[in-house]
Amino acid sequence: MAMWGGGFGAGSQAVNPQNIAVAEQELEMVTDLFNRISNVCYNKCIPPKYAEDTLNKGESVCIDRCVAKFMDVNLKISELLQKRGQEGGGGVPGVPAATS
Amino acid sequence: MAMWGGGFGAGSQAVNPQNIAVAEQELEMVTDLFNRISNVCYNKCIPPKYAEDTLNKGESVCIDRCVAKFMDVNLKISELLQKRGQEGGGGVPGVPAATS
Amino acid sequence: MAMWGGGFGAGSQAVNPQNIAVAEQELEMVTDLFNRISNVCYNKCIPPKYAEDTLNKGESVCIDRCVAKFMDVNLKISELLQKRGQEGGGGVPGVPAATS
Amino acid sequence: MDFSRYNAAEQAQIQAMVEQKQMKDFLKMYQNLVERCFNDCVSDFSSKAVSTKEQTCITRCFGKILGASERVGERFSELNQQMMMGQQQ
Amino acid sequence: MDFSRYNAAEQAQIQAMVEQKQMKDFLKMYQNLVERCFNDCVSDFSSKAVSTKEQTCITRCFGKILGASERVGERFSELNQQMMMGQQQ
Amino acid sequence: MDFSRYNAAEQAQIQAMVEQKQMKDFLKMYQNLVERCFNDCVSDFSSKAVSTKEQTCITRCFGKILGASERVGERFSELNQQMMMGQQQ
Repeated sequence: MAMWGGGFGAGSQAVNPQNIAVAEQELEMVTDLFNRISNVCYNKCIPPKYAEDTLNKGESVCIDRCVAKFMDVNLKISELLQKRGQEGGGGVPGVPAATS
Repeated sequence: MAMWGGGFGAGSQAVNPQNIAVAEQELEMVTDLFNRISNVCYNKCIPPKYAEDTLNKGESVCIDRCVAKFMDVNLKISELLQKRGQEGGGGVPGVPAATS
Repeated sequence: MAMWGGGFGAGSQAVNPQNIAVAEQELEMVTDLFNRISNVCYNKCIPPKYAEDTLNKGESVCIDRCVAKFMDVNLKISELLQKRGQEGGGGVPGVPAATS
Repeated sequence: MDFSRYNAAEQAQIQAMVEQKQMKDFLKMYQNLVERCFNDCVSDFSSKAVSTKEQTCITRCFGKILGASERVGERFSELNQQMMMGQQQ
Repeated sequence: MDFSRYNAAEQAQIQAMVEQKQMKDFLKMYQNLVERCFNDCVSDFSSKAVSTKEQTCITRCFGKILGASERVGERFSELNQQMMMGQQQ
Repeated sequence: MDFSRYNAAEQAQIQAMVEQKQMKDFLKMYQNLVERCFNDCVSDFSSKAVSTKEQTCITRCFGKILGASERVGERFSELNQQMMMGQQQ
Protein backbone atom coordinates (compact mmCIF):
# COMPACT_ATOMS: atom_id res chain seq x y z
CA MET A 1 0.00 0.00 0.00
CA ALA A 2 2.69 2.38 1.05
CA MET A 3 4.42 1.67 -2.20
CA TRP A 4 1.91 3.36 -4.44
CA GLY A 5 2.09 6.93 -5.38
CA GLY A 6 5.16 7.57 -7.33
CA GLY A 7 8.24 6.29 -8.90
CA PHE A 8 6.76 3.81 -11.30
CA GLY A 9 8.65 5.49 -14.03
CA ALA A 10 6.16 5.33 -16.85
CA GLY A 11 7.35 8.59 -18.23
CA SER A 12 5.07 11.57 -18.15
CA GLN A 13 1.71 9.80 -18.24
CA ALA A 14 -0.69 10.80 -15.52
CA VAL A 15 -2.17 8.13 -13.26
CA ASN A 16 -5.85 8.57 -12.53
CA PRO A 17 -6.45 7.27 -8.99
CA GLN A 18 -10.05 6.57 -9.91
CA ASN A 19 -8.92 4.09 -12.55
CA ILE A 20 -6.63 2.37 -10.10
CA ALA A 21 -9.46 2.11 -7.58
CA VAL A 22 -11.79 0.59 -10.19
CA ALA A 23 -9.14 -1.93 -11.23
CA GLU A 24 -8.48 -2.79 -7.59
CA GLN A 25 -12.13 -3.51 -7.04
CA GLU A 26 -12.40 -5.61 -10.16
CA LEU A 27 -9.37 -7.62 -9.08
CA GLU A 28 -10.82 -8.01 -5.61
CA MET A 29 -14.09 -9.36 -7.00
CA VAL A 30 -12.52 -11.87 -9.36
CA THR A 31 -10.15 -13.29 -6.76
CA ASP A 32 -12.90 -13.43 -4.15
CA LEU A 33 -15.08 -15.33 -6.61
CA PHE A 34 -12.27 -17.75 -7.37
CA ASN A 35 -11.54 -18.35 -3.70
CA ARG A 36 -15.20 -18.96 -2.89
CA ILE A 37 -15.63 -21.38 -5.78
CA SER A 38 -12.50 -23.30 -4.76
CA ASN A 39 -13.76 -23.63 -1.23
CA VAL A 40 -17.41 -24.43 -1.99
CA CYS A 41 -16.58 -26.95 -4.72
CA TYR A 42 -13.99 -28.63 -2.53
CA ASN A 43 -16.68 -29.08 0.12
CA LYS A 44 -19.19 -30.38 -2.40
CA CYS A 45 -16.89 -32.68 -4.38
CA ILE A 46 -14.04 -33.98 -2.20
CA PRO A 47 -15.11 -36.26 0.66
CA PRO A 48 -12.49 -36.13 3.45
CA LYS A 49 -11.62 -39.78 3.17
CA TYR A 50 -8.32 -39.18 1.43
CA ALA A 51 -7.70 -42.64 0.00
CA GLU A 52 -5.13 -41.21 -2.45
CA ASP A 53 -3.32 -37.94 -3.01
CA THR A 54 -4.70 -36.91 -6.39
CA LEU A 55 -8.21 -36.19 -7.64
CA ASN A 56 -9.98 -39.32 -8.85
CA LYS A 57 -12.21 -39.34 -11.93
CA GLY A 58 -15.47 -38.69 -10.06
CA GLU A 59 -14.00 -35.80 -8.10
CA SER A 60 -12.57 -34.19 -11.24
CA VAL A 61 -15.86 -34.33 -13.10
CA CYS A 62 -17.72 -33.04 -10.06
CA ILE A 63 -15.34 -30.06 -9.83
CA ASP A 64 -15.84 -29.20 -13.50
CA ARG A 65 -19.62 -29.16 -13.13
CA CYS A 66 -19.53 -27.40 -9.80
CA VAL A 67 -17.47 -24.51 -11.19
CA ALA A 68 -19.84 -24.13 -14.16
CA LYS A 69 -22.88 -24.24 -11.93
CA PHE A 70 -21.48 -21.75 -9.45
CA MET A 71 -20.72 -19.21 -12.15
CA ASP A 72 -24.17 -19.74 -13.58
CA VAL A 73 -25.81 -19.15 -10.20
CA ASN A 74 -23.60 -16.10 -9.73
CA LEU A 75 -24.92 -14.67 -12.98
CA LYS A 76 -28.53 -15.54 -12.23
CA ILE A 77 -28.38 -13.84 -8.85
CA SER A 78 -26.81 -10.72 -10.30
CA GLU A 79 -29.76 -10.60 -12.71
CA LEU A 80 -32.25 -11.00 -9.87
CA LEU A 81 -30.51 -8.19 -8.06
CA GLN A 82 -30.59 -5.89 -11.06
CA LYS A 83 -34.28 -6.61 -11.61
CA ARG A 84 -34.99 -5.84 -7.97
CA GLY A 85 -32.95 -2.64 -8.21
CA GLN A 86 -34.95 -1.37 -11.18
CA GLU A 87 -38.33 -2.31 -9.75
CA GLY A 88 -38.24 -0.51 -6.60
CA GLY A 89 -37.50 2.38 -4.36
CA GLY A 90 -34.28 1.86 -2.54
CA GLY A 91 -34.79 -1.84 -3.15
CA VAL A 92 -31.49 -3.35 -2.27
CA PRO A 93 -30.80 -3.44 1.42
CA GLY A 94 -27.34 -3.37 2.74
CA VAL A 95 -25.79 -1.87 5.77
CA PRO A 96 -28.29 0.46 7.38
CA ALA A 97 -27.57 4.13 6.85
CA ALA A 98 -24.68 4.94 9.05
CA THR A 99 -24.36 8.71 9.26
CA SER A 100 -26.72 11.17 10.80
CA MET B 1 -7.82 4.72 0.38
CA ALA B 2 -5.67 6.67 -1.93
CA MET B 3 -8.40 9.23 -2.24
CA TRP B 4 -8.17 10.63 1.25
CA GLY B 5 -5.98 13.44 2.21
CA GLY B 6 -6.92 16.50 0.37
CA GLY B 7 -9.24 18.24 -1.94
CA PHE B 8 -12.46 17.78 -0.05
CA GLY B 9 -12.96 21.49 -0.21
CA ALA B 10 -14.34 22.18 3.21
CA GLY B 11 -12.65 25.53 3.37
CA SER B 12 -9.87 26.11 5.80
CA GLN B 13 -10.86 23.67 8.52
CA ALA B 14 -8.15 21.31 9.62
CA VAL B 15 -8.75 17.56 9.51
CA ASN B 16 -7.46 15.68 12.53
CA PRO B 17 -6.36 12.25 11.28
CA GLN B 18 -6.95 10.87 14.77
CA ASN B 19 -10.63 11.78 14.51
CA ILE B 20 -10.90 10.11 11.14
CA ALA B 21 -9.26 6.98 12.50
CA VAL B 22 -11.67 6.86 15.46
CA ALA B 23 -14.66 7.32 13.14
CA GLU B 24 -13.34 4.61 10.85
CA GLN B 25 -13.08 2.19 13.72
CA GLU B 26 -16.55 3.03 14.98
CA LEU B 27 -17.95 2.47 11.50
CA GLU B 28 -16.05 -0.80 11.22
CA MET B 29 -17.49 -2.07 14.49
CA VAL B 30 -21.09 -1.16 13.73
CA THR B 31 -21.06 -2.72 10.26
CA ASP B 32 -19.29 -5.82 11.53
CA LEU B 33 -21.93 -6.18 14.24
CA PHE B 34 -24.71 -5.78 11.68
CA ASN B 35 -23.17 -8.34 9.35
CA ARG B 36 -22.70 -10.87 12.12
CA ILE B 37 -26.26 -10.45 13.37
CA SER B 38 -27.64 -10.85 9.85
CA ASN B 39 -25.69 -14.03 9.40
CA VAL B 40 -26.30 -15.60 12.82
CA CYS B 41 -30.02 -14.78 12.87
CA TYR B 42 -30.44 -16.08 9.35
CA ASN B 43 -28.92 -19.36 10.50
CA LYS B 44 -31.08 -19.49 13.61
CA CYS B 45 -34.39 -18.40 12.05
CA ILE B 46 -34.57 -19.36 8.38
CA PRO B 47 -34.60 -23.12 7.70
CA PRO B 48 -33.24 -23.81 4.20
CA LYS B 49 -36.47 -25.32 2.95
CA TYR B 50 -37.42 -22.28 0.89
CA ALA B 51 -41.12 -23.01 0.39
CA GLU B 52 -41.73 -19.37 -0.57
CA ASP B 53 -39.67 -16.28 -1.40
CA THR B 54 -40.61 -13.99 1.47
CA LEU B 55 -40.27 -14.27 5.23
CA ASN B 56 -43.24 -15.99 6.81
CA LYS B 57 -44.73 -14.88 10.14
CA GLY B 58 -42.71 -17.26 12.30
CA GLU B 59 -39.44 -16.31 10.63
CA SER B 60 -40.16 -12.60 10.99
CA VAL B 61 -40.89 -12.84 14.70
CA CYS B 62 -37.85 -15.04 15.20
CA ILE B 63 -35.62 -12.45 13.50
CA ASP B 64 -36.99 -9.65 15.68
CA ARG B 65 -36.23 -11.56 18.85
CA CYS B 66 -32.90 -12.83 17.60
CA VAL B 67 -31.66 -9.30 16.87
CA ALA B 68 -32.75 -8.10 20.30
CA LYS B 69 -31.12 -11.05 22.01
CA PHE B 70 -27.88 -10.72 20.10
CA MET B 71 -27.50 -7.08 21.01
CA ASP B 72 -28.28 -7.92 24.61
CA VAL B 73 -25.64 -10.65 24.68
CA ASN B 74 -23.21 -8.26 23.01
CA LEU B 75 -23.77 -5.77 25.84
CA LYS B 76 -23.53 -8.40 28.56
CA ILE B 77 -20.24 -9.69 27.23
CA SER B 78 -18.79 -6.20 26.97
CA GLU B 79 -19.68 -5.77 30.66
CA LEU B 80 -18.02 -9.08 31.55
CA LEU B 81 -14.95 -7.96 29.68
CA GLN B 82 -14.83 -4.59 31.45
CA LYS B 83 -15.22 -6.27 34.82
CA ARG B 84 -12.41 -8.67 33.99
CA GLY B 85 -10.26 -5.77 32.81
CA GLN B 86 -10.70 -3.88 36.11
CA GLU B 87 -10.16 -6.90 38.32
CA GLY B 88 -6.92 -8.00 37.13
CA GLY B 89 -3.40 -7.62 35.95
CA GLY B 90 -3.23 -7.85 32.23
CA GLY B 91 -6.51 -9.72 32.35
CA VAL B 92 -7.64 -9.77 28.79
CA PRO B 93 -5.56 -11.99 26.59
CA GLY B 94 -5.25 -11.34 22.93
CA VAL B 95 -2.50 -11.80 20.48
CA PRO B 96 0.67 -12.72 22.31
CA ALA B 97 3.24 -9.97 22.49
CA ALA B 98 4.78 -9.77 19.10
CA THR B 99 7.88 -7.60 19.30
CA SER B 100 11.07 -8.23 21.11
CA MET C 1 -2.92 3.63 7.87
CA ALA C 2 -3.06 7.34 7.40
CA MET C 3 -0.72 7.76 10.32
CA TRP C 4 2.36 6.29 8.77
CA GLY C 5 4.79 8.24 6.79
CA GLY C 6 6.34 10.84 8.94
CA GLY C 7 6.83 12.33 12.28
CA PHE C 8 8.10 9.32 14.12
CA GLY C 9 11.02 11.33 15.26
CA ALA C 10 13.76 8.78 15.12
CA GLY C 11 16.27 11.37 14.12
CA SER C 12 17.79 11.23 10.69
CA GLN C 13 17.56 7.50 10.03
CA ALA C 14 15.92 6.56 6.79
CA VAL C 15 12.94 4.24 6.80
CA ASN C 16 12.99 1.63 4.06
CA PRO C 17 9.35 0.98 3.08
CA GLN C 18 10.37 -2.48 1.89
CA ASN C 19 11.45 -3.40 5.40
CA ILE C 20 8.20 -2.13 6.84
CA ALA C 21 6.24 -4.15 4.31
CA VAL C 22 8.18 -7.32 5.16
CA ALA C 23 7.65 -6.78 8.87
CA GLU C 24 3.95 -6.15 8.28
CA GLN C 25 3.63 -9.42 6.43
CA GLU C 26 5.52 -11.35 9.09
CA LEU C 27 3.25 -9.87 11.75
CA GLU C 28 0.19 -10.70 9.68
CA MET C 29 1.26 -14.33 9.34
CA VAL C 30 2.04 -14.87 13.00
CA THR C 31 -1.20 -13.34 14.23
CA ASP C 32 -3.23 -15.21 11.63
CA LEU C 33 -1.59 -18.45 12.74
CA PHE C 34 -2.35 -17.70 16.37
CA ASN C 35 -5.98 -16.84 15.60
CA ARG C 36 -6.48 -20.01 13.58
CA ILE C 37 -4.93 -22.21 16.26
CA SER C 38 -7.11 -20.61 18.95
CA ASN C 39 -10.20 -21.23 16.91
CA VAL C 40 -9.41 -24.75 15.72
CA CYS C 41 -8.21 -25.98 19.10
CA TYR C 42 -11.24 -24.47 20.80
CA ASN C 43 -13.42 -26.47 18.43
CA LYS C 44 -11.44 -29.65 18.97
CA CYS C 45 -11.02 -29.43 22.75
CA ILE C 46 -13.89 -27.50 24.36
CA PRO C 47 -17.31 -29.19 24.07
CA PRO C 48 -20.07 -26.55 24.27
CA LYS C 49 -21.57 -27.97 27.43
CA TYR C 50 -20.18 -25.25 29.66
CA ALA C 51 -20.54 -26.95 33.03
CA GLU C 52 -18.09 -24.47 34.57
CA ASP C 53 -16.38 -21.23 33.61
CA THR C 54 -12.74 -22.33 33.57
CA LEU C 55 -10.84 -24.94 31.61
CA ASN C 56 -10.90 -28.33 33.26
CA LYS C 57 -7.89 -30.66 33.34
CA GLY C 58 -8.84 -32.62 30.21
CA GLU C 59 -9.48 -29.47 28.19
CA SER C 60 -6.18 -27.91 29.27
CA VAL C 61 -4.14 -30.95 28.27
CA CYS C 62 -6.03 -31.21 25.00
CA ILE C 63 -5.23 -27.56 24.19
CA ASP C 64 -1.53 -28.08 24.90
CA ARG C 65 -1.34 -31.04 22.55
CA CYS C 66 -3.52 -29.42 19.93
CA VAL C 67 -1.27 -26.35 19.72
CA ALA C 68 1.83 -28.53 19.39
CA LYS C 69 0.21 -30.68 16.72
CA PHE C 70 -1.06 -27.73 14.74
CA MET C 71 2.35 -26.12 14.61
CA ASP C 72 3.85 -29.42 13.60
CA VAL C 73 1.34 -29.86 10.78
CA ASN C 74 1.97 -26.26 9.74
CA LEU C 75 5.67 -27.05 9.40
CA LYS C 76 5.09 -30.33 7.59
CA ILE C 77 2.84 -28.69 5.04
CA SER C 78 5.30 -25.88 4.41
CA GLU C 79 7.90 -28.57 3.69
CA LEU C 80 5.52 -30.35 1.29
CA LEU C 81 4.94 -27.05 -0.44
CA GLN C 82 8.64 -26.31 -0.76
CA LYS C 83 9.29 -29.76 -2.16
CA ARG C 84 6.51 -29.33 -4.68
CA GLY C 85 7.84 -25.89 -5.61
CA GLN C 86 11.32 -27.28 -6.34
CA GLU C 87 10.11 -30.29 -8.25
CA GLY C 88 8.08 -28.68 -10.79
CA GLY C 89 7.25 -26.10 -13.32
CA GLY C 90 4.94 -23.53 -11.92
CA GLY C 91 3.86 -26.15 -9.43
CA VAL C 92 1.97 -24.19 -6.86
CA PRO C 93 -1.40 -23.02 -8.05
CA GLY C 94 -2.96 -19.93 -6.67
CA VAL C 95 -5.14 -17.29 -8.10
CA PRO C 96 -5.28 -17.68 -11.86
CA ALA C 97 -3.30 -15.10 -13.77
CA ALA C 98 -5.28 -11.94 -13.65
CA THR C 99 -3.79 -9.48 -16.09
CA SER C 100 -3.61 -9.62 -19.82
CA MET D 1 -24.03 6.63 14.31
CA ASP D 2 -23.59 10.26 15.08
CA PHE D 3 -20.60 12.12 13.72
CA SER D 4 -21.88 15.61 14.55
CA ARG D 5 -19.03 16.16 17.01
CA TYR D 6 -16.59 16.49 14.10
CA ASN D 7 -15.98 19.60 11.99
CA ALA D 8 -17.27 20.00 8.45
CA ALA D 9 -14.02 18.98 6.75
CA GLU D 10 -13.82 15.85 8.86
CA GLN D 11 -17.46 15.03 8.24
CA ALA D 12 -16.89 15.27 4.50
CA GLN D 13 -14.04 12.76 4.72
CA ILE D 14 -16.07 10.48 6.97
CA GLN D 15 -19.03 10.67 4.61
CA ALA D 16 -16.81 9.56 1.71
CA MET D 17 -15.45 6.77 3.87
CA VAL D 18 -18.96 5.62 4.77
CA GLU D 19 -19.97 5.53 1.12
CA GLN D 20 -16.93 3.52 0.14
CA LYS D 21 -17.59 1.12 3.01
CA GLN D 22 -21.22 0.70 1.98
CA MET D 23 -20.13 -0.14 -1.53
CA LYS D 24 -17.68 -2.70 -0.22
CA ASP D 25 -20.23 -4.18 2.18
CA PHE D 26 -22.80 -4.40 -0.54
CA LEU D 27 -20.40 -6.42 -2.68
CA LYS D 28 -19.60 -8.69 0.24
CA MET D 29 -23.30 -9.15 1.00
CA TYR D 30 -23.85 -10.13 -2.62
CA GLN D 31 -20.98 -12.62 -2.59
CA ASN D 32 -22.22 -14.18 0.63
CA LEU D 33 -25.70 -14.43 -0.84
CA VAL D 34 -24.44 -16.32 -3.88
CA GLU D 35 -22.41 -18.69 -1.72
CA ARG D 36 -25.26 -19.33 0.69
CA CYS D 37 -27.89 -19.96 -1.99
CA PHE D 38 -25.54 -22.19 -3.95
CA ASN D 39 -24.77 -24.22 -0.83
CA ASP D 40 -28.43 -24.50 0.14
CA CYS D 41 -29.84 -25.19 -3.33
CA VAL D 42 -27.27 -27.04 -5.43
CA SER D 43 -26.03 -30.50 -4.56
CA ASP D 44 -26.54 -32.53 -7.68
CA PHE D 45 -23.49 -32.68 -9.93
CA SER D 46 -24.68 -35.28 -12.40
CA SER D 47 -24.97 -32.44 -14.92
CA LYS D 48 -23.51 -28.97 -15.32
CA ALA D 49 -26.87 -27.35 -16.01
CA VAL D 50 -28.84 -25.69 -13.22
CA SER D 51 -32.16 -27.58 -12.97
CA THR D 52 -35.58 -25.95 -12.73
CA LYS D 53 -35.90 -27.13 -9.16
CA GLU D 54 -32.56 -25.59 -8.26
CA GLN D 55 -33.50 -22.37 -10.03
CA THR D 56 -36.73 -22.10 -8.01
CA CYS D 57 -34.83 -22.72 -4.81
CA ILE D 58 -32.32 -20.01 -5.68
CA THR D 59 -35.00 -17.43 -6.42
CA ARG D 60 -36.65 -18.11 -3.09
CA CYS D 61 -33.36 -18.16 -1.21
CA PHE D 62 -32.57 -14.77 -2.75
CA GLY D 63 -35.93 -13.39 -1.57
CA LYS D 64 -35.51 -14.80 1.92
CA ILE D 65 -32.05 -13.34 2.38
CA LEU D 66 -33.03 -9.87 1.19
CA GLY D 67 -36.14 -10.00 3.39
CA ALA D 68 -34.15 -11.10 6.41
CA SER D 69 -31.43 -8.52 5.78
CA GLU D 70 -34.02 -5.74 5.53
CA ARG D 71 -35.75 -6.83 8.71
CA VAL D 72 -32.50 -7.16 10.65
CA GLY D 73 -31.63 -3.65 9.43
CA GLU D 74 -34.86 -2.19 10.76
CA ARG D 75 -34.56 -3.79 14.19
CA PHE D 76 -30.86 -2.98 14.38
CA SER D 77 -31.47 0.72 13.68
CA GLU D 78 -34.28 0.94 16.22
CA LEU D 79 -32.26 -0.71 18.95
CA ASN D 80 -29.20 1.42 18.20
CA GLN D 81 -31.39 4.52 18.38
CA GLN D 82 -32.76 3.40 21.75
CA MET D 83 -29.30 2.72 23.10
CA MET D 84 -28.07 6.15 22.07
CA MET D 85 -31.10 7.75 23.73
CA GLY D 86 -30.35 5.77 26.86
CA GLN D 87 -26.77 6.98 26.89
CA GLN D 88 -27.73 10.64 26.66
CA GLN D 89 -29.95 10.57 29.74
CA MET E 1 9.05 -12.09 16.57
CA ASP E 2 12.35 -10.35 16.41
CA PHE E 3 12.65 -7.02 14.65
CA SER E 4 16.11 -6.15 15.97
CA ARG E 5 17.58 -6.29 12.48
CA TYR E 6 15.81 -3.02 11.62
CA ASN E 7 17.03 0.48 12.46
CA ALA E 8 15.47 2.60 15.20
CA ALA E 9 13.23 4.61 12.89
CA GLU E 10 11.90 1.45 11.31
CA GLN E 11 11.39 -0.19 14.69
CA ALA E 12 9.35 2.80 15.82
CA GLN E 13 7.04 2.44 12.83
CA ILE E 14 6.81 -1.31 13.29
CA GLN E 15 6.01 -0.86 16.96
CA ALA E 16 3.14 1.49 16.07
CA MET E 17 1.95 -1.01 13.48
CA VAL E 18 2.04 -3.84 16.05
CA GLU E 19 -0.01 -1.80 18.51
CA GLN E 20 -2.60 -0.93 15.92
CA LYS E 21 -2.79 -4.56 14.90
CA GLN E 22 -3.22 -5.71 18.50
CA MET E 23 -6.08 -3.26 18.93
CA LYS E 24 -7.75 -4.56 15.78
CA ASP E 25 -7.19 -8.19 16.76
CA PHE E 26 -8.58 -7.57 20.20
CA LEU E 27 -11.77 -6.18 18.66
CA LYS E 28 -12.03 -9.14 16.34
CA MET E 29 -11.45 -11.58 19.18
CA TYR E 30 -14.25 -9.86 21.11
CA GLN E 31 -16.63 -10.04 18.16
CA ASN E 32 -15.85 -13.72 17.60
CA LEU E 33 -16.43 -14.37 21.28
CA VAL E 34 -19.89 -12.79 21.17
CA GLU E 35 -20.83 -14.73 18.06
CA ARG E 36 -19.56 -18.03 19.41
CA CYS E 37 -21.26 -17.72 22.81
CA PHE E 38 -24.51 -16.58 21.22
CA ASN E 39 -24.44 -19.55 18.87
CA ASP E 40 -23.61 -22.01 21.63
CA CYS E 41 -25.97 -20.64 24.29
CA VAL E 42 -29.03 -19.08 22.63
CA SER E 43 -31.49 -21.11 20.60
CA ASP E 44 -34.86 -20.32 22.08
CA PHE E 45 -36.68 -17.50 20.32
CA SER E 46 -40.05 -17.79 22.02
CA SER E 47 -39.19 -14.57 23.84
CA LYS E 48 -36.81 -11.68 23.29
CA ALA E 49 -35.46 -11.76 26.83
CA VAL E 50 -32.24 -13.62 27.62
CA SER E 51 -33.16 -16.34 30.14
CA THR E 52 -31.25 -17.10 33.35
CA LYS E 53 -30.10 -20.38 31.88
CA GLU E 54 -28.78 -18.65 28.77
CA GLN E 55 -27.09 -16.00 30.90
CA THR E 56 -25.28 -18.67 32.92
CA CYS E 57 -24.17 -20.40 29.75
CA ILE E 58 -22.82 -17.13 28.34
CA THR E 59 -20.83 -16.34 31.45
CA ARG E 60 -19.24 -19.78 31.36
CA CYS E 61 -18.63 -19.65 27.63
CA PHE E 62 -16.89 -16.30 28.15
CA GLY E 63 -14.65 -17.80 30.82
CA LYS E 64 -13.83 -20.84 28.72
CA ILE E 65 -12.85 -18.80 25.69
CA LEU E 66 -10.61 -16.43 27.64
CA GLY E 67 -9.03 -19.39 29.42
CA ALA E 68 -8.42 -21.24 26.17
CA SER E 69 -7.08 -18.14 24.44
CA GLU E 70 -4.64 -17.51 27.30
CA ARG E 71 -3.45 -21.10 27.28
CA VAL E 72 -3.01 -21.19 23.51
CA GLY E 73 -1.03 -17.95 23.81
CA GLU E 74 1.37 -19.49 26.36
CA ARG E 75 2.02 -22.65 24.34
CA PHE E 76 2.29 -20.68 21.11
CA SER E 77 4.92 -18.35 22.55
CA GLU E 78 6.95 -21.23 23.99
CA LEU E 79 6.93 -23.16 20.72
CA ASN E 80 7.80 -20.08 18.69
CA GLN E 81 10.70 -19.41 21.04
CA GLN E 82 11.93 -22.97 20.63
CA MET E 83 11.70 -22.78 16.87
CA MET E 84 13.71 -19.56 16.77
CA MET E 85 16.34 -21.13 19.01
CA GLY E 86 16.44 -24.09 16.66
CA GLN E 87 16.96 -21.84 13.67
CA GLN E 88 19.90 -20.02 15.23
CA GLN E 89 21.89 -23.18 15.88
CA MET F 1 -9.16 -9.67 -16.67
CA ASP F 2 -8.30 -7.11 -19.24
CA PHE F 3 -6.69 -3.84 -18.21
CA SER F 4 -5.69 -2.73 -21.70
CA ARG F 5 -8.00 0.27 -21.52
CA TYR F 6 -5.62 1.93 -19.06
CA ASN F 7 -2.48 3.87 -19.93
CA ALA F 8 1.02 2.49 -19.40
CA ALA F 9 1.60 4.24 -16.10
CA GLU F 10 -1.66 2.94 -14.74
CA GLN F 11 -0.97 -0.56 -16.01
CA ALA F 12 2.36 -0.55 -14.21
CA GLN F 13 0.65 0.31 -10.93
CA ILE F 14 -2.06 -2.27 -11.53
CA GLN F 15 0.53 -4.91 -12.33
CA ALA F 16 2.29 -4.24 -9.03
CA MET F 17 -1.07 -4.41 -7.26
CA VAL F 18 -1.87 -7.74 -8.90
CA GLU F 19 1.46 -9.20 -7.82
CA GLN F 20 1.02 -8.06 -4.25
CA LYS F 21 -2.48 -9.51 -4.23
CA GLN F 22 -1.26 -12.84 -5.60
CA MET F 23 1.35 -13.02 -2.87
CA LYS F 24 -1.30 -12.31 -0.24
CA ASP F 25 -3.73 -14.81 -1.75
CA PHE F 26 -1.07 -17.45 -1.90
CA LEU F 27 -0.39 -17.02 1.80
CA LYS F 28 -4.09 -17.20 2.59
CA MET F 29 -4.49 -20.30 0.44
CA TYR F 30 -1.63 -21.90 2.36
CA GLN F 31 -3.15 -21.00 5.72
CA ASN F 32 -6.55 -22.37 4.68
CA LEU F 33 -4.87 -25.55 3.49
CA VAL F 34 -3.19 -26.10 6.85
CA GLU F 35 -6.42 -25.47 8.73
CA ARG F 36 -8.46 -27.73 6.48
CA CYS F 37 -6.03 -30.64 6.55
CA PHE F 38 -5.59 -30.34 10.32
CA ASN F 39 -9.34 -30.37 10.80
CA ASP F 40 -9.85 -33.33 8.47
CA CYS F 41 -6.90 -35.42 9.63
CA VAL F 42 -6.20 -34.75 13.31
CA SER F 43 -8.66 -35.57 16.04
CA ASP F 44 -6.71 -37.64 18.53
CA PHE F 45 -5.20 -35.65 21.36
CA SER F 46 -4.00 -38.47 23.55
CA SER F 47 -0.49 -37.52 22.52
CA LYS F 48 1.21 -34.44 21.12
CA ALA F 49 3.00 -36.34 18.37
CA VAL F 50 1.51 -36.52 14.88
CA SER F 51 0.90 -40.22 14.15
CA THR F 52 1.88 -42.02 10.94
CA LYS F 53 -1.76 -42.35 10.03
CA GLU F 54 -2.33 -38.63 10.48
CA GLN F 55 0.79 -37.86 8.50
CA THR F 56 -0.43 -39.97 5.58
CA CYS F 57 -3.81 -38.27 5.70
CA ILE F 58 -2.17 -34.83 5.65
CA THR F 59 0.00 -35.65 2.65
CA ARG F 60 -3.05 -36.84 0.72
CA CYS F 61 -5.18 -33.90 1.83
CA PHE F 62 -2.41 -31.59 0.62
CA GLY F 63 -2.39 -33.30 -2.78
CA LYS F 64 -6.17 -33.21 -3.10
CA ILE F 65 -6.38 -29.51 -2.31
CA LEU F 66 -3.65 -28.52 -4.74
CA GLY F 67 -5.24 -30.73 -7.40
CA ALA F 68 -8.68 -29.26 -6.82
CA SER F 69 -7.35 -25.70 -6.77
CA GLU F 70 -5.53 -26.25 -10.05
CA ARG F 71 -8.60 -27.74 -11.68
CA VAL F 72 -10.90 -24.98 -10.46
CA GLY F 73 -8.39 -22.46 -11.82
CA GLU F 74 -8.45 -24.04 -15.28
CA ARG F 75 -12.26 -24.16 -15.50
CA PHE F 76 -12.56 -20.68 -14.03
CA SER F 77 -10.21 -19.18 -16.60
CA GLU F 78 -11.97 -20.91 -19.48
CA LEU F 79 -15.40 -19.76 -18.37
CA ASN F 80 -14.21 -16.21 -17.77
CA GLN F 81 -12.70 -16.18 -21.24
CA GLN F 82 -15.98 -17.39 -22.73
CA MET F 83 -17.95 -14.76 -20.88
CA MET F 84 -15.69 -11.97 -22.09
CA MET F 85 -16.02 -13.25 -25.64
CA GLY F 86 -19.78 -13.26 -25.19
CA GLN F 87 -19.76 -9.66 -23.99
CA GLN F 88 -17.79 -8.41 -26.95
CA GLN F 89 -20.22 -9.75 -29.51
